[in-house]
Amino acid sequence: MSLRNWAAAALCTLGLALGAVPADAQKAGGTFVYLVQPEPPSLASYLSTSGPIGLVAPKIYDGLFDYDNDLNIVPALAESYEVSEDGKTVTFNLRQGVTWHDGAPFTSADVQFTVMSVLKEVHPRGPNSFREVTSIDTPDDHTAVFNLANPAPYMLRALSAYESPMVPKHLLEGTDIRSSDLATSPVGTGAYKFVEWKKGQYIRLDKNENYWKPGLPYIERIVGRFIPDASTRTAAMENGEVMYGAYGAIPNIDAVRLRDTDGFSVTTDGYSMINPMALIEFNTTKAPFDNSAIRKAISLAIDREFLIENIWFGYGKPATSALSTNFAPTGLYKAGLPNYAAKADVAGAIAMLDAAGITPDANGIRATAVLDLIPYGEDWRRAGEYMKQAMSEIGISLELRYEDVPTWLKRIYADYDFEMNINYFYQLPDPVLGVHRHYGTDQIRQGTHFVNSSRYSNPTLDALLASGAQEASATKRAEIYGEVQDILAEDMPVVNLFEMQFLTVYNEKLKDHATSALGAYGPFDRAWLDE
Amino acid sequence: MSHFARRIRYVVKRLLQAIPIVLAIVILNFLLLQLAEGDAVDVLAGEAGSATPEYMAELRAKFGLDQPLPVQLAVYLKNVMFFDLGYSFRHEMPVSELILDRMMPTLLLMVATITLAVGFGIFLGLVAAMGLNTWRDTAISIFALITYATPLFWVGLMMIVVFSLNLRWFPTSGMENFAMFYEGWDRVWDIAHHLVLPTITLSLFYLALYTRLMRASMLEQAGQDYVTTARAKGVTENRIMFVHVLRNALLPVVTMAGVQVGALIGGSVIVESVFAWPGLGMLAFEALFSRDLNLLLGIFLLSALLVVAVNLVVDIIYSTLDPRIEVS
Amino acid sequence: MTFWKLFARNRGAVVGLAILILITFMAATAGIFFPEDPFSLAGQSMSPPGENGFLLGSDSLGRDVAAGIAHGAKTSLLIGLLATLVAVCVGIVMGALAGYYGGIIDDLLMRVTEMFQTIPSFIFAILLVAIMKPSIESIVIAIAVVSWPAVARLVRGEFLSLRNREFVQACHTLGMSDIRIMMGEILPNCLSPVIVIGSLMVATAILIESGLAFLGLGDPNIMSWGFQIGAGRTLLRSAWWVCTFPGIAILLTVLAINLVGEGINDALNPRLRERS
Amino acid sequence: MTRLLDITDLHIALPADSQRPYAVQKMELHLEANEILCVVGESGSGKSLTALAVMGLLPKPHVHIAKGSVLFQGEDLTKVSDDRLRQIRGSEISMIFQEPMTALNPVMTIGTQIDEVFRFHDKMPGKERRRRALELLRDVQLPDPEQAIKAYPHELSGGQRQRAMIAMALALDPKILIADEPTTALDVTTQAQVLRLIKEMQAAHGTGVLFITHDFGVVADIADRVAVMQNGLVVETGTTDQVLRTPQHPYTQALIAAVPELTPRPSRARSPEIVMRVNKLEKTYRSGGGLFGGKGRIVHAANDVTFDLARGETLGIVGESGSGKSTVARCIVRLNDAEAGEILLGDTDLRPLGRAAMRPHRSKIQMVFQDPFASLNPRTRIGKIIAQGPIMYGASPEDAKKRTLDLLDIVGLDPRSYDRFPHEFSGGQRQRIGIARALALEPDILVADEPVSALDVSIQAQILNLLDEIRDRMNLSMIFITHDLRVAAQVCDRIAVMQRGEMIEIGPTSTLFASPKETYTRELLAAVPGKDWFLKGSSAQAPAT
Repeated sequence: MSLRNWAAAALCTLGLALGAVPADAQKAGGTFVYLVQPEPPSLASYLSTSGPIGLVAPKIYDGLFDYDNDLNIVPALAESYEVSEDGKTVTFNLRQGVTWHDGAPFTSADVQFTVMSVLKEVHPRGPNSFREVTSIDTPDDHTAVFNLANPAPYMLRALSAYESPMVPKHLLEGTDIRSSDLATSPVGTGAYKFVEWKKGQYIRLDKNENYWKPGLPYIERIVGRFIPDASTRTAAMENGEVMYGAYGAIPNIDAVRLRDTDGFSVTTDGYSMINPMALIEFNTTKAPFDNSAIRKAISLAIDREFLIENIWFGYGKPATSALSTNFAPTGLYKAGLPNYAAKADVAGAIAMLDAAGITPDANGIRATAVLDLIPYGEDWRRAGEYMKQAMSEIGISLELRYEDVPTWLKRIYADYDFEMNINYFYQLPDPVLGVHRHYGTDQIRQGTHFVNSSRYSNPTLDALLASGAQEASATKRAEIYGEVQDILAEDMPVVNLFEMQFLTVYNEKLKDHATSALGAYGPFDRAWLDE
Repeated sequence: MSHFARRIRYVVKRLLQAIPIVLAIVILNFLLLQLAEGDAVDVLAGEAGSATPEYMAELRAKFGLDQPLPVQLAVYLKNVMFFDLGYSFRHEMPVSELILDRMMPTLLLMVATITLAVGFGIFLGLVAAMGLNTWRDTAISIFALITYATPLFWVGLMMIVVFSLNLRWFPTSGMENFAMFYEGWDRVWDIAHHLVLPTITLSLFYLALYTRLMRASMLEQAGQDYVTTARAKGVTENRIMFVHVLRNALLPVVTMAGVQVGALIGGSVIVESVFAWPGLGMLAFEALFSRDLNLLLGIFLLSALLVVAVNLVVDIIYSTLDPRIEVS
Repeated sequence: MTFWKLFARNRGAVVGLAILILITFMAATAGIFFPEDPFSLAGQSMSPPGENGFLLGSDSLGRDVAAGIAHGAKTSLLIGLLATLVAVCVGIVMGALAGYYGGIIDDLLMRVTEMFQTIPSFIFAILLVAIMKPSIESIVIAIAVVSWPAVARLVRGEFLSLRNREFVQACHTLGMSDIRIMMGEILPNCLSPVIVIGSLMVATAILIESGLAFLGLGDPNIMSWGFQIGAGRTLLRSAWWVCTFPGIAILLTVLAINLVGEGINDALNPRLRERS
Repeated sequence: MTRLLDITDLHIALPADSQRPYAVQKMELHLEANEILCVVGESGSGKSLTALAVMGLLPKPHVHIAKGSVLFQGEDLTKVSDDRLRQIRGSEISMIFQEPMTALNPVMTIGTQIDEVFRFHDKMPGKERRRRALELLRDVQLPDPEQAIKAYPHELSGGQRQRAMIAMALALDPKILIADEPTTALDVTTQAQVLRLIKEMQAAHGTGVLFITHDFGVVADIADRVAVMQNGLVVETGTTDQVLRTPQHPYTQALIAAVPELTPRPSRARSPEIVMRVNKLEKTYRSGGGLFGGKGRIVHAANDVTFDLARGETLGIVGESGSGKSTVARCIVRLNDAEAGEILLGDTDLRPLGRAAMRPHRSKIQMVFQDPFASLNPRTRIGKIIAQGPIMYGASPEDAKKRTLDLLDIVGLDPRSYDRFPHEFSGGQRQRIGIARALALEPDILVADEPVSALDVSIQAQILNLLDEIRDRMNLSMIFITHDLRVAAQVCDRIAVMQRGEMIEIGPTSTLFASPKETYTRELLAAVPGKDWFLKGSSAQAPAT
């Protein structure tokens, strides 16, 4: 399918989506209370991709697009778009009559400003998503023309309200964007207007009466509550005090219990844009993990199913490649790679170590190392404890280290003072956005978080990644990424553990909340309460 | 000098005396926090997902974290002198605003807890002392010990399970009903309703202390000579217990209550966490883990002042209870 | 009457001592009854008590809760004892100097003590552990740092009252050195309240350790009751046994130590006032 | 006619693990209206428990009446109900105690505490109660009753407190007043006033007074009849004259013999060798104040104190509490630092010496303390207590032990005491240990601070004799601090009288007693209890030695 055709198909979907009229059953009104965990530092989604910001900000800001659960583009602020033949020009036709919450009109100047001055400058992933954008022309108020240096098909996947929120030029221009008041009192074009943020308690949003989707939203008021303790969050859910919790707000063990309770449901929908992968990073510059054999042996010795079953209570899929199986529909995922065991292959791992000359000493210990644990929750500690036991089977003696967030970040990404680190990464809807940062030599950026801290560097791989980023042909891309996955399975700079499945637990009175690929990071404009 | 003027002078003197302590606390914690790895910028950048070293350097400059340590400290102290607690790095709000916001819930929980623990503790201690070595005494002692020895969070979670989920008497958490946003008296009632479980949980821990203290104090006072005198005067046993002994026995309890206040601000982290109570403890906890230096120092400073103030109040109460103590 | 006779008069204290001996025995013999590493994944996960060969059940990774309690007893008691020891030593030195010399030294040391009492103690403990990174040592230090002021105040009070006692003055008239008077003459006479407060501090230290672990500040490499509770707390609703049994272990220990402390109190000094 | 109070065959049982089964045994005692019966005895004789038994205030259940009856106007108090007892207490029988500070509730005003007596016995309006309370306070000669009624106990002096107690006890005009050592805690001049007050009130109301005391001087001053108790038994009863003049029981005889004479000891020649000179000694105490505080109150504890001490002599320093006599003693042994003046030991001025410089001189001046219970470290063995001094000054452990055993012998203790702990000894024995400790360093000067005031009278005599003996044997000079002129008369060659930090008069004992120059000295002498009786009785009675 050529790019143009693909765009046409997308346009067709746009039309369908627009034609959808709310059914009669939907009821308007009510207050919807949901869990926001932890309390966000700000609501500046244009500055930070922090998870809790994502839970709130997309309800206030809109993106150019939204995406349905199959990752199809759904029009939002952009009614339609066209991609030029050479793929270097993308034209967006903007919706008319949209106003900001303060009453000012939304125009193409806002789009231009947002992408060029905000997202490309201060957004953590913006410089990557929009790196090919050289300028944006605004022939009229409702047309924005993106001029690209090279084709960037992945860019069209990064235009959601969560990933690239459109922000008001008239409130930001001329100010220091990083310390603007907009961070704590946001003004968007979205379905809900910001009303109040009571630190330590809640954020309150009220219905935007002038929302550009006629008749929407149904819900009168949205309140995001902060409850620090996991068990209490579950209790609040059971008690009906909150109706919705995503991104592990309700621990899996409780989610499993609630799944079987009347009135509550659990879904794994709404995370396809995120595509999270649990993994272990190694310091590949230092013994013992400078040897790929030991890394592969570790990958073999891990019982991925045990991890999923006992720590994440059945939610997750054993990793079989450096890419998630979620890339299978686009053909990028390659199956059948070696060195990814679902069940532990201890004998294989030991054989590999023996072959590499990593032999046990008198106490049966082949290597010792410190395993750092990502300080983002108890599950990761359990995983660490499991790793310690599992590794002792193959003669690797681990000591666990659990530090707080700033200490851990500094150790892993600034000081490189680690040997082995449990972590998880979002692979996002395209490998260029979420996977490249892990393996590219250009991604060895000391002091920058969540990039290539393994310091793995392979020129062959770098070349493949570079061509993969620009390749327009799906089949060619699949070939390129197949090769990438072969190399990574052989070198194993990072041991991918399993594809995580985040859970959303909700009260069944809440309807139509999972209409977007973004799930909890979505706008919630069509959600309603059946009370 | 009039009695009132003497009191004022005393209060001023005590506040002056507190200044070096409060400053020392600030400096100590400032230096301690410098030992911690990473800073607020690391956390902010880490949360944001990704940030360039240049951006992080820029942020550090903005927060003044690039200055040499003594300069940072001097600037902070200078600001404190002018009652300026600075800006929270993380919340991008003045620290004083953040703290004041959390002050009410903290005080609410603190006062309710102390009142309940002290009041109930005095009552139980009294009952135990009056029925010395009877089953009542034993039962109260065991009850007090068990409430003390049960880990707080366990009590908290059990309270939620029993009283919120099973009996549906109280909400699980929070300070208000966020679906309703009550106003006026309805709001007061709503907050009181939310206050019940955290208060009971927290005061159960302190209850033991006051019960035992009160019991011991009652027993000690009951053996004093003035009790014999009162008996020799033909005063009834009830009056001896409730008027003569009780008042003297309260003195150590009051002292202890004063000492406890300091512990209570920090000790409520667990309860605040379990019940999502928006208090200073949780704020401090989060500030620590986000290396929000200004905010954390501000909380320490304010809670120190709070302790000083409470101790002052306790001293004044003490002096009205015990005429031997001169407030001067 | 001997100490033991006096102690034995308090029936609760005897029960407490029995429990404490049992727990100590459990800690000492953990390696014999549970030779496996308590972290080892011993079998079926989330087994209720009595099933699949787990006396007290297993946790989400299939670790034996009973083995954890037995091995954890060692850690919890160790943390309690060490933290108390450190706190008592520091408290004695500070309190003795302040109470004995009085004047400016007293003023200075008491201001320092007051300072530590003014800082919200639990938050301060969290801060110290966070800065020093969670490990047994840092937990011990943190607990000791927040506990010593109580000892210092107590010792100071005792020294203040004892330093003017005639037997101390007699030592002065003999020309005895200050150190010798403090350590040899006064200290032995104020040890009984210190022992009482110390015994209670062991209990408090164990509680603080569990509180820290609840907040995720335990040593991840060493089995302790706090660790078990921290690891089991989210399971409370689904597998109550995982954190309830360690909780009961803590409750029993703290209870026993308190009872013993009261017994010691009664035996050493029947009219000792409660202090802290 | 029934007697006011008739105690027959009274047995008071002690707890099972006590030294003796009964605190009081086979007691037969009666009290008539309008008489003062003194119950005399040493500590542990059971006299105070007798008083409590009459009041029904025994610390039950540990101590209880095992047998016998206490008839109050024919009504057996051991059998009546608690309610009836409560009615009687305070209205028919009332009581005053030894230590008025602890016997009064510290957090209640005097007025409230007096008021309680009315409230719980009589129905009368508040105004009337207040009027009566004021009247009472006037009766007991409290200055400014209006103020006193609002005062808290700590705001009154010791004597005033005891007057308030008396007012309270007499509020409802009781038939019996029980006074348990009511003047023991008071200064001698105050004691005389309070005794006079009790006597006057008793006479005015015709009250029967059961007066408990250990002091024969007080007995002589106040009693109509006397009962002597020893180890729970009443060994002798009779009129004051009978008992004091012709004691029948050997114990009574011994007790009376042990009462120190007010007659000064025969004067001895004063050695020309002056071992110590104290010149213009100054010491002030500051109360209050502090880092930020204003100026506190200043008390002159020693003001321009000057005296000298010859070899072999005993200098008594006499005064009431707060006179500064102890301060002077403590400055001399350098337990306190005087601010100005000289303390010349030979040619060395000890006053400005630092700790290190003082050390070589320490052994020259040693001290014996007042409280035999507080002056010995309860956790140190006797041997070590005595020997540690010599060891510190370089004696070998063997020599020190030998010397300790010698000293134990000198002070009259068994050598086996060496390995024992202080609590195994009685008060008198402990005081002997204290003396041995002081002597271990072979001092030139012994400072004894009230060494006998905590002891029973018979023990007192023994210790005084021991001190005398040692002084002669070792050719010591002694500074003897006491509040009791009778004791001072016994042991001192010269006496200095102190008042409010000043040494107002100093001279040979006999001169001072015969012709006191200062009014205060005369007042002190006049206030000695039983003075008249013992002075006139001294001719009839052989000296105690």
